[in-house]
Amino acid sequence: MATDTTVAAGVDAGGIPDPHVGRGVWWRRPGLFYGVIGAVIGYAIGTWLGTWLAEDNQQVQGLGHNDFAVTLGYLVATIGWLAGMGALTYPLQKMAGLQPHVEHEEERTLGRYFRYTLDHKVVGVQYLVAMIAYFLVGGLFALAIRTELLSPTAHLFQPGTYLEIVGTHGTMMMMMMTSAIIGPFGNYFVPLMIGARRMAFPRLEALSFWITPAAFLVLLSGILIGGFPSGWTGYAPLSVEATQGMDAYLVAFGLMSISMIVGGFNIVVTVINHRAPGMTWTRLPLFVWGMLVTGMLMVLAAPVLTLSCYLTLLDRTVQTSLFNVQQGGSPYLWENLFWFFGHPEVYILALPGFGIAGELLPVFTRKPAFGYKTTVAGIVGVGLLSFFVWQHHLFDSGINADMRPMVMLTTEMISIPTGFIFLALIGNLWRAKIRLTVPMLFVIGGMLNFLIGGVSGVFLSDVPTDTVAHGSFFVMSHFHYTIMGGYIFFFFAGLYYWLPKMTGRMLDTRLGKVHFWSLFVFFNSTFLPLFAIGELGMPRRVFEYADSLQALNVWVSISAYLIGVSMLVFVYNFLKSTVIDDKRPLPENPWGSRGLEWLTSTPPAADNFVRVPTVVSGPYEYGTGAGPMAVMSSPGYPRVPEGVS
Amino acid sequence: MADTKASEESKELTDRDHLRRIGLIWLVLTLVCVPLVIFVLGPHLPPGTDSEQARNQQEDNTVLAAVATPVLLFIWVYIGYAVKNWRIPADTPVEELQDGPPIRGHRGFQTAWIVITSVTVFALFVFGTQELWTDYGSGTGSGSSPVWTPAGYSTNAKDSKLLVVQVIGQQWRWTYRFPQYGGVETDTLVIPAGKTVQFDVTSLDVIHSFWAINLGVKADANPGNNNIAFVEDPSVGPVDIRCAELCGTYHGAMAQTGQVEKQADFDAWIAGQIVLHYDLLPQLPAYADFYIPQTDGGYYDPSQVTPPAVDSGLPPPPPAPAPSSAAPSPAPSSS
Amino acid sequence: MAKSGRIAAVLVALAAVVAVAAGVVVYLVAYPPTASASPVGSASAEVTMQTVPAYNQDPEPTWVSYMIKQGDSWVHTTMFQVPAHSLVHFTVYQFDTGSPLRNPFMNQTANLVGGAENVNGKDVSLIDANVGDGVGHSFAIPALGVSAIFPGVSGDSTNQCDVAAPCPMTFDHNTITFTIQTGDPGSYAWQCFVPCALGYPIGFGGPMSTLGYMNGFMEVVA
Amino acid sequence: MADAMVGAQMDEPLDDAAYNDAIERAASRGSYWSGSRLFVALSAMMFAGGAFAFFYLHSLDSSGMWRTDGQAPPDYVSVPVLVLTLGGAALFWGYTRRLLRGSAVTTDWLVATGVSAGAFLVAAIIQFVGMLNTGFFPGSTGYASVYVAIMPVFAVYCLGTAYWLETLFARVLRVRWVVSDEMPARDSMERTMFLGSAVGAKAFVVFVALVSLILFLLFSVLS
Repeated sequence: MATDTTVAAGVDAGGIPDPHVGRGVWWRRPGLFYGVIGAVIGYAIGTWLGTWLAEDNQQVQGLGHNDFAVTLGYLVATIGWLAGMGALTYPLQKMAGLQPHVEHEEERTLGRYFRYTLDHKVVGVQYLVAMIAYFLVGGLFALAIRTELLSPTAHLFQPGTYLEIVGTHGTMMMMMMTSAIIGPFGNYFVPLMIGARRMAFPRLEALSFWITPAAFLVLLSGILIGGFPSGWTGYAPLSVEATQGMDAYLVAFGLMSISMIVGGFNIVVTVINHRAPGMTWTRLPLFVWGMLVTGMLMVLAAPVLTLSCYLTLLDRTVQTSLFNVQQGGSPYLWENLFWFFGHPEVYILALPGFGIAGELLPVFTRKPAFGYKTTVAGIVGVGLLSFFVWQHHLFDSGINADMRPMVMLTTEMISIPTGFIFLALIGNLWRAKIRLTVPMLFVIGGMLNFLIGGVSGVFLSDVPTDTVAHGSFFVMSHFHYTIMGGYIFFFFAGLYYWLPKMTGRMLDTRLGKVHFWSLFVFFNSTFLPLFAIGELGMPRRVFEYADSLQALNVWVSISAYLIGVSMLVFVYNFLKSTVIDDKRPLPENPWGSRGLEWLTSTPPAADNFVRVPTVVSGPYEYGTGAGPMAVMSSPGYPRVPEGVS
Repeated sequence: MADTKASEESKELTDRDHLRRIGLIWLVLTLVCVPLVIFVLGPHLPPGTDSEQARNQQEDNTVLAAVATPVLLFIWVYIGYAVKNWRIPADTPVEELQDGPPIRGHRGFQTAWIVITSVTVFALFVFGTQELWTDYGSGTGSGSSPVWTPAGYSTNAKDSKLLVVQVIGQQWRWTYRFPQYGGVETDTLVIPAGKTVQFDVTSLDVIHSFWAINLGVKADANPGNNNIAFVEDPSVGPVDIRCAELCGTYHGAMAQTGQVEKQADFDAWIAGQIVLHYDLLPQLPAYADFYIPQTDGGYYDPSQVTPPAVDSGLPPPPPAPAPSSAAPSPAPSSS
Repeated sequence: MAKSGRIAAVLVALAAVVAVAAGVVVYLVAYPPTASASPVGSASAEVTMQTVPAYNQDPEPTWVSYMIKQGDSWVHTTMFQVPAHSLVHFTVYQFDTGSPLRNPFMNQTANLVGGAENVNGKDVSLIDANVGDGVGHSFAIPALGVSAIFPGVSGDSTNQCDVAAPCPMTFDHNTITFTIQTGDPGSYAWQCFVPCALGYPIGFGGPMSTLGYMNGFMEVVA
Repeated sequence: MADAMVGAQMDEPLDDAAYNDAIERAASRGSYWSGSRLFVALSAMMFAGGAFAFFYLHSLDSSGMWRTDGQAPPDYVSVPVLVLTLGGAALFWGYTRRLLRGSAVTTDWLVATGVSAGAFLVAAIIQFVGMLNTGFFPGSTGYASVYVAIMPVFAVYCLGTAYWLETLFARVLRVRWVVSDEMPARDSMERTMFLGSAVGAKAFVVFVALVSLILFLLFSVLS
């Protein structure tokens, strides 16, 4: 963004060059190095402060644990980390009345990936690598769980350790992975797809990313201080009586909720305001619709999670009694607040996937999007309804039993907008030119998996059948079908589809097909039997099960290991294409897509477009004779078009 | 897999031909699979037939599976058909790509789709609510004041004509209290066959969930809350009991096998329990819907512990221990 | 960077990841540390334990804990092995003060050989934990229905154990002996049912939930 | 938010940089407007969670321990906080409204904003200090717990408001022309960002004042 265009020379704009961009010696500007130093100093200060505040507290002395010290240590360490990364520079400059310039400079060094950068494309790549790393770490915990489940009694881990692993796996996947699509692809491609040269709030996108490593490390460090026994749902009062590891969960989840709020906020504001001229709401790509609604869900649901984590920390530190039934509190308070966030969260993990499916299908069927408006209605409808169904997690809890038919209705109603989205899928395939490329395989596989996830969800929405399934492996299998089978498959679809745009390099197609087929087969062979295991009476999160279920469990464990092998194929493919192989020339648009993101250079320049494009037709006008989606250069569009204000 | 012959052939087919083919395949598969689901799979679906609630849940499971089957089949058949017939080589060069027909939607198809899904959803809602209603909560924990209750239910456990069993979860074991038998507490669950039983589920510490798998009962045990679940007509046999809500380290170890016995065997068993625990009875707190320990330190205040009245009429109890006070009036013995 | 350099960098990074993952697995398998006291005999076995009011050593100095005697020394573990289908004699030295139980149902002994335990020379099968010194700790195996309870030492005593564990016999304590009959081989979880986790909101959590303190495993081996 | 801020409808063709700049100014202005509303919405969700806790625990009255008789925060904390936040919000809102209509003198606006920022800062400090002197133990009842939980969040919001107003104050102190409607300032990105921020803050102070009023009603009036 050029800033020197309108302010006449000699007028002091009170501006200063932004310290985050431009060249400089690495130790003279904020970055990873100072982030780590800041975190260490912050941890020391926080721990000292917590000790000083609370060491005389009788409760703390009785516990032998100072939750104040742990919590403050984590929080101040995070602040120190962000300060060291440079996140606080801008707010402090604002306090001094300065207005930093954003001057994008072509800086193509590796170092920018380790800095608090204002380029949404760099943030997208940072997110991509980080999300893959978090996913693989969470996956390793899953393999540990399956290893323990090889036999019906404890044989490898002690019961408490097993719960730590289960909780860490669940929390890692459910909280870190919330941004697996909106983080990399949302940040990278939303501005490109709407014809914007930047995000609305570039510092917020960097903030949303740089919180995630802090949350990740805080969560993992929980293992070192005893882990947390409560699974990813963290039900009180179990969470209140747990040891210090619980503080790690609460702080990490709280941080991640802030990251979600900040990231979603930025996306929503960007889509509303930064669309290029001509990018009307009916021309908005379906992926952007998915991102918009996901961002909205994050912005509106995640604050409740922040509050819940904060409330539990209060119960554990200053001894409020919000969840203590003997002192006027109630464990139901957590269940309600948590699931009020938790159910939209489930759709935060589903809608981005639908967005990718809707985006990719027209490209690989060479047809206009089938039922574009129906799909949008589906996405928006799912997002809206998701706020009204949370009590179906509490069917058996003994709360508001009179409400159950209504919640049953709202829950089952979700299948109507979800049906819209499926309608679009099958409509797109009608008489199409279907190319089964690797991204398309992942889209179809994801849809097939999600279908099973969705149908099993109906069993959970119906109170009588939920009685059997609730809290069992059935539920666990159900949401793995929607999240792992749907969301992660769509994530891979997006990755195979867009990586050429992000890096200029294709992933290997043959390895990609091996990856897809092995993942699809072993995924199903892992999670289909788990429906049966759940229905036959095995609760979630236990390793003690009936001897008669051992054969099935062993089958599942072996399949799970094979999923791990499939992931290794992917990791090899990913590293080979991005890091090891030399750069190969790539067709600018390897899939023949009409999308706006493919009309700019590969990889895109720092400001995406030399001139903000003018959109003249929709993104999916295959076979309709429409010209390119946008006019990219100046001739013919010399003035600010009508309607821009 | 560019089967040129096939693709030429499919070009000649009209939309109607394709629809007819897909519909035919789907219809055949549906006619084969739905009866299989209903008559072959259905009788084996959990939670079995050990009680009225379990039978109804099994029926519900069968209905849902029967409704889901055609939906799954349709999507599978459709996608399979589309991929088989309308596929072009994945590695077609970008320059040679041809576009498909520019279909943006189909009003009739879309309307039909929306109507069918909506009708199905509302039908399932009505069906589920009806099951919930006629089965008195269908075995689920229905809170402290359930809306749908079987005949004989009373808000006061001791006046209830049903057999009331208070299920007490604690880290990490279950105990059971029988208010109509003097509030005797046992560490195993035995209930009489053929009767309607009311489970009052509560917890002393964290959230547990009482899951009597083959009876079709699941109710969360919350501290300070009485969660009521009904089960009708249990049949003689073992009852698998597990904890279904994560409650800490030994959550998985809260597994137990209870028993449904004939009425006479149950009477003998409960009498035996009263004899076995007779000395303990005065130390138990008076029966209440839920245990609320005292606040300081989380223990009972001994001065407030009221010994429960032992409802005899059953085997001669040992001489009553000293501490006694205004005990609640004797409860009618369940017969 | 040259291609070989990039390959090397990737390999080094992968090796580092594998090493960290392996380290975490080893840590998780090994933690919490559980030495195994193994007083295995042929037809009967002796297990000697003590309960300490505060462990007074790192990592959890304020927690109550069990300890098991192995040979002549006290080991900080709650894992022990006993033979299958035999009588196991327990001797417990109880140094902690007592309190009431959350559920007074656990005031009684259950499934002990002879029906009662022996407290300081007297047979006891029921203690009113609501009066007097209350119950300090208990030893229960829910899967076998076994329960033994240990009366607390007087809270007014000036001779309570306050040193680092193990407690020497010179401090006030109760000596409890009881015998159980073991069945088939297997791994049986045992725990204390007295809400003795000081400072925790409901007396559970902390040592009550942590292996090596107030719960453990009895390994019944053939 | 005068339309004139965008250099729209000029007859001569714009070069790329000027074109991009004009579009981004429009987008930035819109971003501040929708961003501030979205921020209000998400904050409202968070406070709504707190209000839910209040009414839910109130209705459950677990163990009869919702609230002991007469349990309330001291008036010498709650009343000043209410007055300061309402007053500060009114002051800033009124003067900024005049500023945006072009009828305020910069100095008036500066004084009003400074006083308003000060009022929110003092309110936050009073509230934080007040947390040390509530007169009840945090865990004594459900009411006490909710109070102890929510009021620090509100104090942080007061602090945040004070910070926001201070940045506007400092900006004008440093660069006077951002508030003037004269060229060349009119079309500058600096002015767009300043006005966007002011418009956002104008909405936000109303929200904070509303929250302040609701919390006062919940904790000090309702019994």
